Amino acid sequence: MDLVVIIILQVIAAVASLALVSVGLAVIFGMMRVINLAHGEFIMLGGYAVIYATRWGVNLWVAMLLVAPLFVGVVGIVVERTVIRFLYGRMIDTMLATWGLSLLLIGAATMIFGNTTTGVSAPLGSVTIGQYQTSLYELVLVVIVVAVLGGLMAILRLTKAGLIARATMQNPAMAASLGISTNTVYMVTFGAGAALSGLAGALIAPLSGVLPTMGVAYVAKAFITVISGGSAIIAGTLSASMLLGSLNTLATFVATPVVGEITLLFAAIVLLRILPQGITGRFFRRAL
Amino acid sequence: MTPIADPIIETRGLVMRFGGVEVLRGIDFGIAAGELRCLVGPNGAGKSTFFKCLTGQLKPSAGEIRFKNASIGGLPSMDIARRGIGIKTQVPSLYDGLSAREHVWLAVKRRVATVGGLRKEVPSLVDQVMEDMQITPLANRLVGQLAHGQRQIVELAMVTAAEPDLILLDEPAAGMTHEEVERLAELVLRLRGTRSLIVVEHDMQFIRMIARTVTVLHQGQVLMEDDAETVLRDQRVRDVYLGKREVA
Amino acid sequence: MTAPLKAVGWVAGLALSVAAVFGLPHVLELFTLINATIYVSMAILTLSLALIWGYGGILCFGQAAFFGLGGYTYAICAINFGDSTWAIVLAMVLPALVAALVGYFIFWGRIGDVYLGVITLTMTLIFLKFFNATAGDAYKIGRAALGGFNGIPSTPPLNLPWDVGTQLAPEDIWYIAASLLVILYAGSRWLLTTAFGRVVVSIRENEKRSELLGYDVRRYKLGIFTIGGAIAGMAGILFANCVFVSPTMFSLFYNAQVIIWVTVGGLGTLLGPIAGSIALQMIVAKLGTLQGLDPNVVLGAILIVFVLLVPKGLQPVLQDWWDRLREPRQPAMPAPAPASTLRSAGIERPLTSATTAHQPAANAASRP
Amino acid sequence: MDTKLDRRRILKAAAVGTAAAAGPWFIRDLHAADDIKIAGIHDASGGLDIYGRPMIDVLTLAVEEANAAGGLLGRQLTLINYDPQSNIQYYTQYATEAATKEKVAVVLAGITSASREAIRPVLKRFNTLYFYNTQYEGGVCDRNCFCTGSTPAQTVEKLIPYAMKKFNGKKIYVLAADYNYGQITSKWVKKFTQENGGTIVQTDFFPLDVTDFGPTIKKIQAAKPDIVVSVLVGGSHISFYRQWAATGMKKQIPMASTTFGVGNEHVVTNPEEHNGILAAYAYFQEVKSPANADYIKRYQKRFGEKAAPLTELAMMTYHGFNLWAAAVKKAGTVDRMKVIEALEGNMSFTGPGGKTTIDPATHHAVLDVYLAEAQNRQFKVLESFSQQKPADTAAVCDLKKNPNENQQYVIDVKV
Repeated sequence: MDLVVIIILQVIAAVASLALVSVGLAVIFGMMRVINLAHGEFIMLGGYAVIYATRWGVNLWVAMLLVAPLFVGVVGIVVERTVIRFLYGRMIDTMLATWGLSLLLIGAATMIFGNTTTGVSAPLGSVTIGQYQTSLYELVLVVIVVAVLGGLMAILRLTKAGLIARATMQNPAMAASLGISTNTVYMVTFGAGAALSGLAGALIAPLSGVLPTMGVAYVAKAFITVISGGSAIIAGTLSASMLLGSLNTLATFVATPVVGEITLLFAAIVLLRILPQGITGRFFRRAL
Repeated sequence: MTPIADPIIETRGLVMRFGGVEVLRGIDFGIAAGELRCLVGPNGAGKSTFFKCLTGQLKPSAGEIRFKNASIGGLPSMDIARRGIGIKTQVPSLYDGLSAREHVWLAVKRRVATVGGLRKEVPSLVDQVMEDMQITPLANRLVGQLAHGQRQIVELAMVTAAEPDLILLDEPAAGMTHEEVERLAELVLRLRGTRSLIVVEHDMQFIRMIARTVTVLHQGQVLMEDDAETVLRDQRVRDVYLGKREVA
Repeated sequence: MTAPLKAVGWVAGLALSVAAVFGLPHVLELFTLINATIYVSMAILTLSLALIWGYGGILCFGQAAFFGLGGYTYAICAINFGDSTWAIVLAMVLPALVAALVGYFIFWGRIGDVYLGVITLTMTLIFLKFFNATAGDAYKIGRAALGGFNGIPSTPPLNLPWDVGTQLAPEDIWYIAASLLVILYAGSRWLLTTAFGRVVVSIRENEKRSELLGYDVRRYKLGIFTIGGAIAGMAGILFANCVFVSPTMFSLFYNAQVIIWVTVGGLGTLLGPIAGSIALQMIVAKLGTLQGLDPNVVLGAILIVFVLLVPKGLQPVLQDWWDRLREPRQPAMPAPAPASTLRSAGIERPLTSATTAHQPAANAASRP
Repeated sequence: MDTKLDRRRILKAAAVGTAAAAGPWFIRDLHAADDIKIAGIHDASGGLDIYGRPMIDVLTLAVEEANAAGGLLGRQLTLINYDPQSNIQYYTQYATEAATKEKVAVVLAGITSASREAIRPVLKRFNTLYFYNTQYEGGVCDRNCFCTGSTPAQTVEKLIPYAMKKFNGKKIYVLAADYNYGQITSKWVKKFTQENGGTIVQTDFFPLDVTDFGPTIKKIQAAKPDIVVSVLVGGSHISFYRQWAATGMKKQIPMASTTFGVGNEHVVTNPEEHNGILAAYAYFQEVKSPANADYIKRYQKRFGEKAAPLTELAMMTYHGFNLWAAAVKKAGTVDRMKVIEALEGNMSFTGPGGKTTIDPATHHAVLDVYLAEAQNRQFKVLESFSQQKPADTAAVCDLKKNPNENQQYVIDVKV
């Protein structure tokens, strides 16, 4: 019985972490049709932001929830102003440019931080469930992910900024004719997506450590999750994370981590073959 | 509506829905072999959607499409094209990076592959079509560089070069100069008889030049079908058009 | 270009390549020659992507999968048969078969642009993860242990056909690799002039139109994709002969590199990507020798700069310059101020395939 | 084929075209014409640089010291350090370059087994002596190659019984990196566990890029072993130690490792994440001996107080170089066969890591092995075992009988 509970918790944690590492990419893809292949490096920068902020005496939670998203958000805005904005409507070109950016950031991080895994210890200790123990931090992480997705939903649905963003997303030309500066919307959206990636990196740092090349492990997974999810930002990310995350974890439990990974990848291929527009291309089409 | 004895193409109760919106609401339509039919109607009447259903670009939600006595509704575009339907789309659908001659070559090559024929005849057949359509001077120009009217002609040349039994022309005269429109009408009239044609057009002068029978679509349904002069004089048709746009 | 000039160009190109193939071994030291052979094998891989992406319009994020499969098939077969002759054949056939299968899955499923990218990327990642996990004893094919992360270090070199005793020296492998590159380049150029090649290009230009003409676009895409798989497999064989096979052949890095080379060389051209790949490999290797500068920084910067400033890639831009040099503008036009008008004049030129190739993807991706 | 290559090399013009000139990253001291050239190929960048940098530093210092002491056979040494950027492809390229262009007397190179297997055939083909100085899974049998690092029969054999006794446990759960080293070493762990009356509950293998150990930790909890043995490798796997401590499991189940510390894991993690982890190697920086204390002083003087901590990999590179130098002195030449014969005469060297002797039958080393416990970012040496023989490789390889052998045996561990 305990084992069932613990497996369910593990699955939830896996789904949450997959959603966490994907949501930044999903925001940028869903709103702007830009696939940001430097997403993994934004995660990496978030991780380093936490490491350095805590070294300089900032409280860990402040560093994770504030410093890292802000820092990476600013980086995102700079990237949007200097590179991305020249490439709107050229999806493949943006992918290539962000791929270049990804290599550039990996190289730069290696030169600055060195190619050594650094990290911070996970806070909060552990909790006991029957005969099992699990890290309390992992559970808190789930709560944070739920809060982030909920907050994102609330912003898009309830605020004026959200309305403007949704309008621009639906019909950029119309939004522009209504006096909305699509330029600004895109800039802010890219910054927000980057900030979410930074947040993801910050929250992952205590679990996986921080390394200049750490993004590579996440970008492919996030990319696959977002595309499998389809164009709806929150519903897409969530549904794809649930499907792929639970398959991955269950297969890992039953067999090995490699089987888990391969199961995830196969599931994505089959999914895209059946639903070429992703899950929300077919279901939950009205969702965000 | 007059039922046609031996229609080359015929639709019965054709319905096309997008989500909750019904764009085609049960269209019954047919033309005889060798006929030239004009299809008119205001924007949003469903003309282009109708063409897309006929050419397999859209899969109808309900209803039947029969072409040469076979049901073709929902077949892939490629199959329908091989059965003998050619289309010139509303926005010219061309290969901007290829020359005009290559366009015609692609069409002729496909026809030779379907119908059978000697491969080595292809180049001379291509030359002949270029000649017929009076676009030989454009042969080696990249189509992406041509003026709009020239592009329309190249597309028409390509479509006719495939020698389909039924040709669908979606606003062929749009963006053409007066001389070009006349030349176009001449070409269309030459095709009549050997080919069946359905032409969507707003240009009433052009319609007068070419058409006998005109079908009017309105809000996804056939509003009326009669000879050109009757239709153009009809008050309902005028209302329908004036509600949306001026009759050109 | 006029016909005689074109012929002169072909003859000159042929003479130059023959000179390079047979001359280099006499000028270069052995280690440089082996490096050159590696570059050539990667250039062949680049050629395969230049063909399917630049002319077929298929942006495959996993071209290295066929490269890796070719290498592995060669190594496994050569170890088991002892003779490399059939290993070579199989190492071309198997990647082609896998490409055909994947292509069938993709093209008959009507999966386009970015989704196609995801699926091909996922495919390589599966191979990467699989081959990385084959260190155990269970993973032995005949006498060949797959070796997991370590790969198969003892990949046997090529021997003369059906003559196991005569193993080829590095110089001989250079001759094979370099001539193969020349042959494959010429073969690809020829392929594009055939009816098949012209239809493939038409599909890249406007897939819907080709369908409306009655072409089964799926088959043509499958055809070019399969050919690309076979060429990538050949590159894998050569690479296995210069280095050895290991799962890194499937890695994101190799996939990324190939795409970068094609972009830099010029999408929709063949010579550009080949030259681009060789030049960039030399640059990166050179950079590896500099202390304190990470090669990734340079590679990344090159890619960004090219996408932003030279989106057409090197070959089309150089060709523009060359054309302009040879055929100065008509006198009716105001005298051009060379430097500043070059770029804008470049835009006036026909939409080259490099720019148009991007359009279907961009359109398909735009909102419905 | 060899003669053909030689002839070509002589015929070839010295001119190097600009094409494909992948030059090395040189650290050249002096170069007179009669210098003895030697090469090091270790990763100074990329994912493996954490292992490679101390090896490069140690080798550089060793050559500098040898030159300061008058060189070898009256000639100065020139060290060429190549950086293969953690890319296997460059290993073969640089090995070829060192052998054919620079014609070095010896190559000290390689970290992963993959890199060694990339280099070994190249150097064998071009008749260039090769030293591999890394702890590895054992089994290489090649007369041209000397392996001075420790192998499982030397370290795991001590580590497992010690851990079982110390932690008073019989049930062991093994986590291993999914490649040759992990696969083979985990077999040795099983063998020594069973020989000491224990059982292996489960062995899990992890690709080198896995960072999420959540499900595994839950599986371990369900299996309730007495001891966890880690054969995990590389930066990504460090996250296991963090996640293990974060779930509070570290306080409940003790751990021994065949790899912890070699990649400075004990410096990167926190004391609460690593205190008490057992490890056994042929060298720890904390080994107490006058030779070691003196060496560390020289090392830190040359590279600064904050120089990378010395690991077995680095120290065995030092021993490897000195073994070669001693053999050259004994042979009176750098000629490859004469040096090999000198090394096969039970050549030995006593240095900071204790005494290292070449075993002529296997070309592996008889070494002193130390058992230690991680303690506040350092290791506390608990016990030492002198002159351990490479029994694993010796079981499959006898170069005295079969001098023409050339392969890596996968040792068939009877379990």
